[in-house]
Amino acid sequence: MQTHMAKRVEIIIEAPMEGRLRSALAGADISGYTVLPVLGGSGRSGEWSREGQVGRAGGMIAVICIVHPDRVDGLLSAAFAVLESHIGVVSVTDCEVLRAERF
Amino acid sequence: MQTHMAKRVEIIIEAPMEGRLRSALAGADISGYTVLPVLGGSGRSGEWSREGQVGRAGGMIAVICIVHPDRVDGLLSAAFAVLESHIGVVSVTDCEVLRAERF
Amino acid sequence: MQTHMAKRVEIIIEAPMEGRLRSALAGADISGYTVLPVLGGSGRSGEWSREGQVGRAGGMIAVICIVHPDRVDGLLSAAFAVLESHIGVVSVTDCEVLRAERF
Amino acid sequence: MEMIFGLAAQNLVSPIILSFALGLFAALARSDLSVPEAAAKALSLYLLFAIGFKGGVSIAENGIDATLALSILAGVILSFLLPFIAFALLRGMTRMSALDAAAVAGHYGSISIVTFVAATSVLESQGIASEGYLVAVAAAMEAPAILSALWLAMRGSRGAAQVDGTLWREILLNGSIVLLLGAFAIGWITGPAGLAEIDSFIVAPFKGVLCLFLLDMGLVAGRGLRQTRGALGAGAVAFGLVMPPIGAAFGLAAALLLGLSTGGTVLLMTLSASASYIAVPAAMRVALPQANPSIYLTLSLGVTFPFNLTVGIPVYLAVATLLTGG
Amino acid sequence: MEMIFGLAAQNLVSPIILSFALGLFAALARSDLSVPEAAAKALSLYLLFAIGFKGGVSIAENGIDATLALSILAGVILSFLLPFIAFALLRGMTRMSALDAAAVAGHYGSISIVTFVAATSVLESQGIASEGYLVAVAAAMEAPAILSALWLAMRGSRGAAQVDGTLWREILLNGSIVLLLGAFAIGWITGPAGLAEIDSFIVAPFKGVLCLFLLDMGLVAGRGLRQTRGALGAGAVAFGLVMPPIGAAFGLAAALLLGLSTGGTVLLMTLSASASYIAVPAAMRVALPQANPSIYLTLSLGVTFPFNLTVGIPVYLAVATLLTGG
Amino acid sequence: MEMIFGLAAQNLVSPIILSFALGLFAALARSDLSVPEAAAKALSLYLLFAIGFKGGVSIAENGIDATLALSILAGVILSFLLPFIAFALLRGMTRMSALDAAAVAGHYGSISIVTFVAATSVLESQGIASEGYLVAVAAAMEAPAILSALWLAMRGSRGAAQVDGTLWREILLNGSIVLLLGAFAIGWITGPAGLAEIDSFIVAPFKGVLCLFLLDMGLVAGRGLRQTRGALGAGAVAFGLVMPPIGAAFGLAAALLLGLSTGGTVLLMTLSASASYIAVPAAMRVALPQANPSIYLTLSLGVTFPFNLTVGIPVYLAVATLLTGG
Ligand SMILES: Nc1ncnc2c1ncn2[C@@H]1O[C@H](COP(=O)(O)O)[C@@H](O)[C@H]1O
Ligand SMILES: Nc1ncnc2c1ncn2[C@@H]1O[C@H](COP(=O)(O)O)[C@@H](O)[C@H]1O
Ligand SMILES: Nc1ncnc2c1ncn2[C@@H]1O[C@H](COP(=O)(O)O)[C@@H](O)[C@H]1O
Ligand code: NA
Ligand code: NA
Ligand code: NA
Repeated sequence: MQTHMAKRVEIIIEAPMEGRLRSALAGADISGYTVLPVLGGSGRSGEWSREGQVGRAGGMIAVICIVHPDRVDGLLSAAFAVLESHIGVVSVTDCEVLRAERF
Repeated sequence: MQTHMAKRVEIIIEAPMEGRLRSALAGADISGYTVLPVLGGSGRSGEWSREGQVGRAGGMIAVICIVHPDRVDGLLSAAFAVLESHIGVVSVTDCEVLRAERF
Repeated sequence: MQTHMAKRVEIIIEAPMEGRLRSALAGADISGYTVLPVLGGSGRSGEWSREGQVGRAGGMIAVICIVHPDRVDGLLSAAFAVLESHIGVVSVTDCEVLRAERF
Repeated sequence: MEMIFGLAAQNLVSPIILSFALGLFAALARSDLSVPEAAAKALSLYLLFAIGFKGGVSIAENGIDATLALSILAGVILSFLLPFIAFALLRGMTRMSALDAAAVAGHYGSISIVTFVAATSVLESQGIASEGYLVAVAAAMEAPAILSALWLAMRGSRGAAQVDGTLWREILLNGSIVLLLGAFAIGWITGPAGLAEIDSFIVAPFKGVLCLFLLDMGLVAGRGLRQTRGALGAGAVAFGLVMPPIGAAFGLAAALLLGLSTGGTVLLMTLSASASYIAVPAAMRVALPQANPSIYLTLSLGVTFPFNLTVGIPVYLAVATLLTGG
Repeated sequence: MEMIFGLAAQNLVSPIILSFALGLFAALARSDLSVPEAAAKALSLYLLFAIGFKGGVSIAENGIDATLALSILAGVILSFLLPFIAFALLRGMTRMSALDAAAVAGHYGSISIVTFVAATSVLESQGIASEGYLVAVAAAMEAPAILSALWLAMRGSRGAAQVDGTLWREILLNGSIVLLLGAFAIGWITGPAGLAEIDSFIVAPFKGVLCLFLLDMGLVAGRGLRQTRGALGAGAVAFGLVMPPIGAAFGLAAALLLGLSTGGTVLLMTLSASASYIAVPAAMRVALPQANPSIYLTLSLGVTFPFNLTVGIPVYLAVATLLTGG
Repeated sequence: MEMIFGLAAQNLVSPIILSFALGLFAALARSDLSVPEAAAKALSLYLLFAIGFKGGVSIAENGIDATLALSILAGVILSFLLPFIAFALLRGMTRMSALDAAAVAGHYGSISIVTFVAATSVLESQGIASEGYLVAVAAAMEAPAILSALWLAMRGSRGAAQVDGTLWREILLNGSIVLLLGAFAIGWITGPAGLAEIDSFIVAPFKGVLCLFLLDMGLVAGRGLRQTRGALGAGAVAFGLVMPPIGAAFGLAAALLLGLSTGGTVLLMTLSASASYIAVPAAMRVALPQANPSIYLTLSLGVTFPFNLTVGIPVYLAVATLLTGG
């Protein structure tokens, strides 16, 4: 099938920052993304797990955003402004998509 | 370690379509995939979140399917037939796998 | 923005093996990873779903680990030692990251 | 009239309504208060199980008569019929496309079980009895409206609807129908003895659980209203307020024909007045994917549900009391 | 005989069994009815906490005697022993590989706590008392069978089992053992006064919660049966029906030797007859990854569990009543 | 003195404390026992709703007086003030950076609602009444301490704190404040009649639910202690044990000035002594991302919470009884 080049950006970020990231993406005119739950993890700030947690402080989410290659830079700048002093990871992968008009 | 080329297909699709996608994949002889939960997202049809939802209507899932490069086209056609008039996103990424005989 | 090459390793593994995988990663000096929940899937050992399950036996998790390309081999060996005789899937994708000093 | 206002006022200060209002407020004020999805589903399983079970027990106690079958038949007819009225109104009152109008219409033929539960609990606090089999009528009214909606959609544009056997199975065996009817059957089979075994689970805490569930409904409704701000025109909102009393009037007519008790009349009116927000939306996503979900979800959950909860039920109760001489 | 049928019939129409049947039906009919994973786990935490606590309180009330220690010892021996019998039967009745047979055998030496809970609640409705410490016996029976299974597997093929210290810790400290014994200890320490503080949480709603949990068990069992259709041969199914009474017979012998009460005898029979579906499967996934999980999960949850729930428990009760002159 | 020990001993063997201890033990022993996140959140929603509602009903019953407003004012002042004391102590007792010390200090000015709930339930078993509006005081004490913490942090290093309007909305409208105050309002509006409708949900099972919630708290606290082993120095641990009585002393002074009842005095002491583990940590992650979360979470949940639960509350009760002549 006919596919088109795109970029898959994956942002793993603290749950309490979700709203701010959403706003930043909207500000950069990125309106398509999907939020996945995260169970736990490990990093420089130690191991953690969501099990039994009531507050949002100890937890992260993963945001997946597929965009046209031209828009990656805008997206990364927007995300970086939110992430800068926070823990979290951003990765960008080349991918192909169906229905290019969407991205 | 010895790795082999493969493709990672990620399909984000409405939860009520899960059964149909599973059948379509089975029909295209794709028997290996993993379904991830999705918390929320945003797209042309607006923002949404699963929080507190009882019905399946307002929600999506993510299906990850790692296949041999030769089988991507069959997989995409099968997925596309289900997705066509529905909201959802498909992306394909190059990857490497261990144990090639599985894919 | 300035990005750096890295590898995204995705390991889908049985939930009861999570602790062992975590230890193996720690042993290979991989301290950064994120664990995602999995809802269900299909493979050579049949279809499954977490719905309504009480035990951990019938279920998997997905571990995402972003590493410097030089460290992929160590990571794969460590993961493979745990996975060897178990069901599960490992895939490796090229990606780019911000803040290279972290990986 | 005075009685209606009295009842309405009394209804408005019940913990149930206020819990819904709290959820609505929290969502509109953008509080991060939220009920986890799994907890919301668990609450709804509880409510369906409890209401079905109690309905079945009441049949076991009072026996059945011809009215049961006739009531179910009436429910099915109402569910088939009301979407046509809703569709005509929508086409007249709004600029919705035929497709969207058909999808919305399907919701108003079908029912909202939590509205039904809320009505039951108002009846209970007033000490008004009702026919236990109305639970079965509720279940019977869930699906037929979908058929009407799809017919309306297909009439508008051939090929609009994607209907197959799988869809029918999904509709007829959707979780809430199966649990409601299953619990109804269990209640019927085990009767008062069965109820005695589990009543401290399904009777005593029922209203409290309903409060928490309505808190969640308020949160979801409020979030929906916030996120789809602007998706609904004034015409659509007006439809969401006008359609319930019209539906209730049809329900009333049917109840009078059937000779239901005052309580039963209130419940049939409530069922007819209520709009689905679980079964029909899911079916519409599958069968009419082009129809805009924010329209039908917001109308059903954000406009009609609160209307019935606050104004509708007390009015239906007042009217039914007057006309059945209850 | 008549009594057995009477009891069985009575048992079959309890809300508990019917809830399980409803779940089974819904899953086999491919309804989308489902209990969220988190809700199912919460229900099981509740049941473990409640049953453990009540067991502990009963010890606080009645004191302990030598029989407690002997009963636990008997449970441990049964758990070690039964896998060997199960293994021999499996090798005779089916064409299962030694590895699969060993894995299955481990399940039948261990126990299913919800079967135990169901038996408790049958005893309760019959007004039959039992020794509170059988909760501790249940906990003691969870793990030893795993040892036997691993030994059987390793005898067949060296290196088949992957056993290490971590695994032992996981087995002995698995969540259900810790919660059951922990709640038992809390019940014992706080006694009737402690129970009085929380009985409207752990006693009154208990049976109703059990209904919802069994609904979920029915859904999971039915889905398992559907998805593994064909994985089980007739021989394996026959084993799943024959092994419980054999296990129960051993449990009966032990109970008679120990001089347990009628209720205690029923419970020890039930424990011996039941097959694990939480602790052992998880251990087998880790230690015997090549063994096919659909075989042992389907047998345990799809065949033996429903058998014990519907036929087994009433039969064990009838036999125990006869032989202990209860 | 004797009385204090008597009370403490009695408190220690309550199912509530033992449930917490069980969770702590299970986590430290690395059992896989766990409460799903959704279930833990559901339990906390229940507790907030119930405690808020009951507080509101008590106002409806007893009316309000000037003390209500003064008590809220006192709470706000305590919440503003205590972080300064905590900060000074931390800088003296530990080698924490100013930033970390500010973040920790914010937690100790704010409150832990489950500690408050536990104190309520101890009062209840002793038959000691308290002012219902202390629920509102609890809500009022959640946020002001955050302001003090941010001020302390910014004083240390300009630009350290990231504060904006969104953050203020999040803090003031955080879920637990909204639910607590909302339920309080509902209880107040619907009064004893409202309570009668739902008391078998929010009163009878309350303590049992609290047990399960404390089991979860024990699990989370134990896991935190295990995972951050070494992150806390002896000085920090000492602070976590010394700060609660100091906070309680301030709470006591305020209560005596206000002329609160014995029960009310205990509750205000408990609020002042307790440290936040939900609202403040989330605010700190956003506003002071460089502060180390394992320090403040472990101190609050792993040190101060268990201290208050086991030793603190009985001591506060004994002291309050002495000084208010209750
Ligand atoms: N290399 C990595 N790959 C995937 N996830 C990571 C990685 N590093 C950190 N994370 C995630 O980000 C969280 C915070 O990381 P850190 O700031 O290093 O403590 C971790 O708990 C993980 O969930
Ligand atoms: N570019 C994208 N990247 C990731 N997820 C997307 C994207 N666009 C849409 N989605 C997901 O698909 C859903 C429906 O998209 P849409 O059809 O655009 O409303 C959204 O709510 C997201 O969950
Ligand atoms: N090709 C694949 N792509 C993605 N996930 C897979 C794939 N194959 C297997 N899985 C996952 O791994 C589990 C076990 O696979 P298997 O060992 O083939 O039964 C499946 O249930 C899926 O969740
Ligand atoms: Na209707
Ligand atoms: Na057994
Ligand atoms: Na405090």
